[in-house]
Amino acid sequence: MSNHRLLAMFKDFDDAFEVVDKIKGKALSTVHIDDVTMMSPIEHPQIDEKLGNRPSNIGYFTLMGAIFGVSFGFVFLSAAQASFLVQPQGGKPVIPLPTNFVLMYEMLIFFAVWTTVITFLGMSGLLSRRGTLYSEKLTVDEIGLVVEVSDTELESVKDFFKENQALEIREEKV
Amino acid sequence: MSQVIQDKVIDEKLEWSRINADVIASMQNPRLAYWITMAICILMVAVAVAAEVYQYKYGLGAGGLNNPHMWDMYIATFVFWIGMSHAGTLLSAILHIIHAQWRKPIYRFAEAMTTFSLMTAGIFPMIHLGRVWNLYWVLPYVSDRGIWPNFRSPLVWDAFAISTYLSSSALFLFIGMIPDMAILRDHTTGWRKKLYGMLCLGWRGDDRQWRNFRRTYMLLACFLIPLAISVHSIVSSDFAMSIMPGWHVTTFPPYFVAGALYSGCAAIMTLFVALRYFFRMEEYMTLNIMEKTAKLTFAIAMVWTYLNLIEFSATWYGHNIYDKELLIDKATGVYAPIFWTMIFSGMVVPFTLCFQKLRRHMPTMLVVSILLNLGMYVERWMIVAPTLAMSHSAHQWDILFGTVIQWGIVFGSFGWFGLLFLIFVKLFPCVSMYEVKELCFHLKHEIEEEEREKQHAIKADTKVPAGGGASPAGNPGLEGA
Amino acid sequence: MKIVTLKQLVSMSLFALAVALLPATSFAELPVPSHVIPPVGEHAGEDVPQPIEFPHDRHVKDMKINCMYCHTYARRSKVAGIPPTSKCMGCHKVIATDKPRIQALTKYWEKGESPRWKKVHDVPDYVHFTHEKHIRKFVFDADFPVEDVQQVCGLCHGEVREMTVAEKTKPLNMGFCQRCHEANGGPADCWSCHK
Amino acid sequence: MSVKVNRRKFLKMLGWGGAGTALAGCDMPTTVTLEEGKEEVVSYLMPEEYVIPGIGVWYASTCTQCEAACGLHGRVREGRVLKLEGSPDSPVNHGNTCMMGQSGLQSHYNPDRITMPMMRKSGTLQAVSWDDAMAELSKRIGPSSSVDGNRVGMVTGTVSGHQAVLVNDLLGQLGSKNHYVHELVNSSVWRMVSRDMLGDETPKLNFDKARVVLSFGADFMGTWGSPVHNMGEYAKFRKGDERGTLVQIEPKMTMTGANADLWLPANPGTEGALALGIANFIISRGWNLVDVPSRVRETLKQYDLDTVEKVTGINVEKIKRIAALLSERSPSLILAGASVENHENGYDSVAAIMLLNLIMGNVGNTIEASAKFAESSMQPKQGGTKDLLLLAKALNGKKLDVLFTYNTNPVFTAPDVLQLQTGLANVGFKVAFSMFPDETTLSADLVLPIHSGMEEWGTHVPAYQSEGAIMSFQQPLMEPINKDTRGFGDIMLSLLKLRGKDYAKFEDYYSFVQTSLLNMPSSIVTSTGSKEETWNSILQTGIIKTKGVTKPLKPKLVDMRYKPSAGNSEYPMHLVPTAKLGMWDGRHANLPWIQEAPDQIAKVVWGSWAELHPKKAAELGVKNGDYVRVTSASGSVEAQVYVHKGIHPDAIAVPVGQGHEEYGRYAKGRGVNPLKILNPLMEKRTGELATYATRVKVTNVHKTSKLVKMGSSEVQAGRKIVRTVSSSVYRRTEREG
Amino acid sequence: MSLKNILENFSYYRRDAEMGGHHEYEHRYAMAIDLDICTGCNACSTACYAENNLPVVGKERFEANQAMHWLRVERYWDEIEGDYPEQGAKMIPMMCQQCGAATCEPVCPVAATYHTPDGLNAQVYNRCIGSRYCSNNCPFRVRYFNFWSYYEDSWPEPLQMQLNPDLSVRDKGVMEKCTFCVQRIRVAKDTAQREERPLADGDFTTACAQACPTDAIIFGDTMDPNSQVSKAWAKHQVHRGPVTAKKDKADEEIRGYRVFDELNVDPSVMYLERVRDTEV
Repeated sequence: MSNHRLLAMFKDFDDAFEVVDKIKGKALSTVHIDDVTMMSPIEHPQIDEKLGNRPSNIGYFTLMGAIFGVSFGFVFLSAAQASFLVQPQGGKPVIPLPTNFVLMYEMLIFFAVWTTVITFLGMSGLLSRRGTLYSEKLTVDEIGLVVEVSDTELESVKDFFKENQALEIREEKV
Repeated sequence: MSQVIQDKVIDEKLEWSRINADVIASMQNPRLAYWITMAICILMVAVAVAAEVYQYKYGLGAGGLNNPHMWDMYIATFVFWIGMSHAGTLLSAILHIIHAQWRKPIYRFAEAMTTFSLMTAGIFPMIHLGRVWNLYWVLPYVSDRGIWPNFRSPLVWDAFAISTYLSSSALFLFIGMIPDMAILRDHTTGWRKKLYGMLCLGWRGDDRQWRNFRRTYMLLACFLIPLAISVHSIVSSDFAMSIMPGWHVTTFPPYFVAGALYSGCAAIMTLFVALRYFFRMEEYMTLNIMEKTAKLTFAIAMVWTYLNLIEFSATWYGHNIYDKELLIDKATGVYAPIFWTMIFSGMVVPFTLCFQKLRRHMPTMLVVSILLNLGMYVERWMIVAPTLAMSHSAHQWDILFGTVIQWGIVFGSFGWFGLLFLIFVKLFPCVSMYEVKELCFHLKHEIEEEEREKQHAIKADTKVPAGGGASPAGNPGLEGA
Repeated sequence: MKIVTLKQLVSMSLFALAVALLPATSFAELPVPSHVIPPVGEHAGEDVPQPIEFPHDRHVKDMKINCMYCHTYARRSKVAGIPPTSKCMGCHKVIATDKPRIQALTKYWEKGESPRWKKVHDVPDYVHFTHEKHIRKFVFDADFPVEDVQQVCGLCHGEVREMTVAEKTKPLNMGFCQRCHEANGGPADCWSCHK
Repeated sequence: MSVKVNRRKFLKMLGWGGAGTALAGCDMPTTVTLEEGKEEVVSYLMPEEYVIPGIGVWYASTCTQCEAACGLHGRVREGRVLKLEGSPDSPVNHGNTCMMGQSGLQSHYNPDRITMPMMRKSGTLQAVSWDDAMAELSKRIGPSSSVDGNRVGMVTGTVSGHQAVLVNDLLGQLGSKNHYVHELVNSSVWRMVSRDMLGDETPKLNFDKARVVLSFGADFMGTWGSPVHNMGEYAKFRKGDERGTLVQIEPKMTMTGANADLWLPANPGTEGALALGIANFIISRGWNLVDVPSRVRETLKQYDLDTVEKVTGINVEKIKRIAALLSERSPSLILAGASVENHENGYDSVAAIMLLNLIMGNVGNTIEASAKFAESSMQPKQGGTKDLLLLAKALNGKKLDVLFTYNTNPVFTAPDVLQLQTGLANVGFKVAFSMFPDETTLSADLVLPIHSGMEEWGTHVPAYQSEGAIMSFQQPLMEPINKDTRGFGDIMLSLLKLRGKDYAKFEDYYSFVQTSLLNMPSSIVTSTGSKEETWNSILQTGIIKTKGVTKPLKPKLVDMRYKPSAGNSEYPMHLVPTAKLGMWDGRHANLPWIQEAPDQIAKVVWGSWAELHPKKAAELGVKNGDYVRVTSASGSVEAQVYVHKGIHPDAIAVPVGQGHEEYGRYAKGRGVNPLKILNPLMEKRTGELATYATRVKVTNVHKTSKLVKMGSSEVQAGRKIVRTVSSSVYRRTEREG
Repeated sequence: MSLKNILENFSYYRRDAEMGGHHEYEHRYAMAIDLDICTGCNACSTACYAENNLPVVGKERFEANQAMHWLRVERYWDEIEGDYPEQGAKMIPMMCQQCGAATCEPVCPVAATYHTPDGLNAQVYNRCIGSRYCSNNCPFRVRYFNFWSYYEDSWPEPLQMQLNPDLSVRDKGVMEKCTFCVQRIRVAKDTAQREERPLADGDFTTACAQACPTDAIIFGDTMDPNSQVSKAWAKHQVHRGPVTAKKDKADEEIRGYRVFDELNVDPSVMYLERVRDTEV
């Protein structure tokens, strides 16, 4: 029943990570580390070890795309060739595997790339309506932490952030 | 001074806000020089269009093509642009995979170059077709006439490969730009804000997005490397799959790929110097980066040279009368001047890149890179024309240097490329802001490490080495600014 | 003009013969011969102004004249052929001479020239189509009754017996031919139809 | 005549929907002819059984592109003739054709044909109706006119068959004896020599029996005798078990020379000496099969090998070799052609060459008597350049008031010095029967457009009869393209009808030919079956086999008065104006196919060139494409150089046929005409124009442009495209092959 | 449909020429040209112009090597030494060799050139998009491209009436080449079919073969062992398929050979070596 969302801005990663550590250390009873979202102008290498491992499965889709691409390639090409019997040329067979391999290779990459991109758009929740909780500074140099809290401990969390060098705190109702 | 500091590619103390500011500034209020260049490019394109209209109306004879010379400058130029397109994506992808940090400030315009030279290359098959209005017959679509393209033909492979490559590298470029789009959305106004607002697809920079982003980017990079290589191998097979002397060469695929990277790198250097000068990017496109690019170029140049020599010796010892006579004719016949131009600027000029002084001297680099590109262009020409001029049938030998129409179209293509690129640098950041930030971020950390170690060293013995730490004065990044 | 009257006699008798041969066929929907898988495809034909608007319906439906009586070359040549004017005059020296069309025809005949008909069923110039082979395959080799030949003709020419001036009702494009060739085992070799 | 009615009708053209407009490439959406009602179809007025639209029918006829009278089959479809092939029934060409025959179509369909009669009014030719034209004719030469027969002349090319009869009768009617027969490409001197030494102008030559052919400049595959026939015979000669050997001696390599096993250029004009030298050597060795009287031996004595080498420039060994060849490989066949005949000593040279035939016993063996057409009035009237000189004299002597020209173009072929153009001005009334606006036609006062060979009836008697005496029949392959052209025969008839009644019964030339063919006396043909049958067989085969008259050969020696032609210091070079298969004497210069067909040797197209030996070229400092000026005592021409070794170093060859000032869009103003600069030299004994005798000097004009020729590399550059084996190998492999 | 098709015939579709290809040949037309009696007179070339609606390109375009002669008579001078070419010139009629393993076919992107069941090397004009790859890949350089709309000025009235309706006139942008006069073969086949008899040797021939004044060109069907051309091929021990090496022959010097045979393109035109009497 947490109905508020808070965004706290910090000077740099160090400050932000301090807070994260504290939250990990149960500094806030109701806020679990998995609910904390960090927003940053760049990606910090240790972000995973700090926030805990949050897997992304794009790879599997890419693999599927690749497999589809290659098999589609083969079936499509040989079907086309087999139904186009004018094909035997320069003494070569109707379904010449060597050339088909080349095209299958291209199709593999083609489909793999597109599936990857599409899944990326989906998985990272782009192109979708998000909350208004955002600050231009995020694209300059400041780091933001987003937590969800219920109005009961709203104030306490704010204070917690304040005393941990939060430069600014924004909130919104959910 | 320690290694890290010495060849650090950028001043880590750059304010992140300044990075945003500088790059955005580079995108706004174009100066006179910009407009002049733009005008020149448009003029070149206009000439080409006029020429093409004439040729389209009266037939390809207008281009001077004739019986032995069924292909000529058009295909050579096509190969040239395809080749040019490789550096961007391939370098960007490879360097990304091996975590070469110095790529970060320059890969953006390199990738843009890729996309645009592909778009230029794509036009040439159409110009060169006899009946371009039937171009779509090359694509495998289901027609009620029950006929298909001939999948054996390298030209059809081209169609597949180029479309795949164009879409993939365009995606690669775009995905890489998303975070920057977000930056621009936040720090521009008016129509630009709207535009970037759309383009950034609602990027917020939260950890989930960053994580998927990295993963996607890495995956794309992994696919683009084999793709880029396959594309140019396929282009090379337009020639290698034939039985013509001088074309039917086993080393062509690697040779073409090397050539592609070569011309690509050369092009990057040219644009590097240009952008650095015109957009005052000295702090981002630093001499160290140029050095690294130059070294890379030199390496590739040597690979290319080697493959060239391999081809010559193979022909020489292979003792195939047709190939051999062709080779001799190239070196001594009518095409000799062009051939030796290629040898000179392709094999000799790159040695200038061995000297640090020259590597760090921008005007030289500009001239050298242009020479290299010239060399790579005539290389393509020397692949296409002499073979046609002197193939098996002695009766049908002929020398051709093209007509005004043909040259007009070829020059026009450079204008077209320039036009696209000029538009790009004003619409999109030609330096990747967020990655430069990352670069500074990591660099700072490394240097702090250094410092710490140095402290230990000082504790160990009392001598204080001269000039510790990195001072802005000692920053190589500002040299030649 | 002696020769003409002689020719007239000949053609008159031929005509009588042809009519006599024709059995009364039902004129509901033009039946599709059982041994052919008909080609698929429709085409909205424009009406082509002809020097004389020849009423096919009168001749085919009412008079029950066989297609190949007039288009006599269909079984011998690549082109079906327009009937020679003398053939028309063969009958129309005496039949329906009061009709304006016939009078127009007679004018041509007396001027000693034939009307310049407009080609309705035309294929591109790079296509090689022979009526003869199709007629042979679907009529003679298939022992199909010659008097019903219009059913075979109709496969590509449509319900001519319902038209006055012939109209193009089938697309006659490559898809149209190709599908039929596939279905009925026609040649798939490009050069058997393209020249 | 019912036959005729049918003929005329089925020649009627159908609408040529489609045929000319087919554009496969052009399928940009706008031009695909899929729309209904774009093309027209027209039916026959009356059906003809065996004429089926869409199916080609072949009709037999005769080729009129040169005088050889090859039999033709014309493919007719929808009333248009589309393709010509040789008629297998014809003993002349045995179903084969040459490039000129193939191009017959283009002179028939030529865009530059004259479509209306034209009359000169106030200096210019203006179109008039046929009635006016005929009226003018009857005014000038009709009975009412006061025309003097002796002052009427007619210039024609070779005429034979019924044409000859009509021409003859017309001139006879007018009381004129001035029938000039002019052919630039001729072998008159050879004919004269054969007549004198063999008793037969055109003896039958058996190439297939010969084991060696020694040809002194006789381009028998190109321009000598009956080319297509000769090539057929040549094939037999080569394909024999032990392949015949061809030796060619000529100043400039002709097509025949290009196929020789041994090709040698003797100094131009000295071939006679060579022949005598060979004869002398043979006799001195006693190799001759027929003995010769001692006086001849005496004359021969002076031609010992060394002198001959000095005179001819051919070294002794070669001469010996040739002599040996002749004796080893008897029987042989020894010929003489243009480059020997057309010198001032032509007759004697040819006589010397014929002497070789006599002593090698070829007469009666490889040279036999030929059958002649029984009706002399129909025999071909063959011409040469002698009549050209006579004509020029007559014109400049103001001896003619009326001049008819037909099927020849003297204004083009006559050298400038003859001043034919100015001479023509002296003629009051010049009538040209012509298809094309050539130089002669345009200088006429009345131009009558005639049918092409494919619109006209006719009969031709070949000058060279190979198997019996045949007459080749010419029938129309389609109805006239232009409604205002008429058959030459028809016009002749109507002229004949002006005076005298004997032709009144013939409605037109067709009926004249038909009647006379169907009523030929049994002395000429043994008629079998009804007239109908005979007529149909004539229509089908296009050949009329007749009983020829064959007189046996009477070999006889003429006295050898041979003198080699003298040198000339001011004009060191010999001009070789070569006619070639294709362009012939220039009459085919208006046919695109001929213009675009590369010359057999130089491979040059669409223009003139001058062939030079590399040595000479080096002296002058010229290479392919450079221009040189060729100057004779009576004029000069400028031409691009083609350098090759197939020519005598002291000779420069300029092909005949180009350089037309008129003659339609394809010929006009293209190249140069070497005939114009010829000197007025005569062959001493026959009075022929010595076309090869002119001496010239060649200067480099330091101008150059690309020589437009087919193919770039002159050598194979190691590629094995054309491979060669020796005839010994041939004999081994092909015999047991 | 085609999927089922593949599953059924996959192995069949994998057969290449050596295994007889996917369709058995009904005919295989071929030529034999005897260079010894070929006089180089150009009749064949002109006949080809007449039969195949070849445009006349005119001087300028000829100069630019844009002529359209499907059949050209090449002439070489190879006697480098000596003052004169004493053995005359070397002539060879060169037309499309209708290769069995044609290099032009596999490279056409739209299959406009392909192999017919008659072993001919077909060119479908209206399918051609003018990539000109085929011509580039032809060692004989006998494919000609319509660089201009030649038809516009090649046949001024009434020359166009001579055009052969069995054959289309090509416009700019399409490749064309010798077809072994396929339109004549087509007619001959139709006639034979109409008369319900097999196609016989001599029913058809090419325009060049028919015109040749010395009958140096023989044309026919090599699947018919009794045809003139089969006999010629057999006699000179040249066989279809891969390279005919000298060593395959009973006598190395037997005259039959195929131009550029070493490229292994299996040309359908056999040439007989030119002969010269070297003893004179």
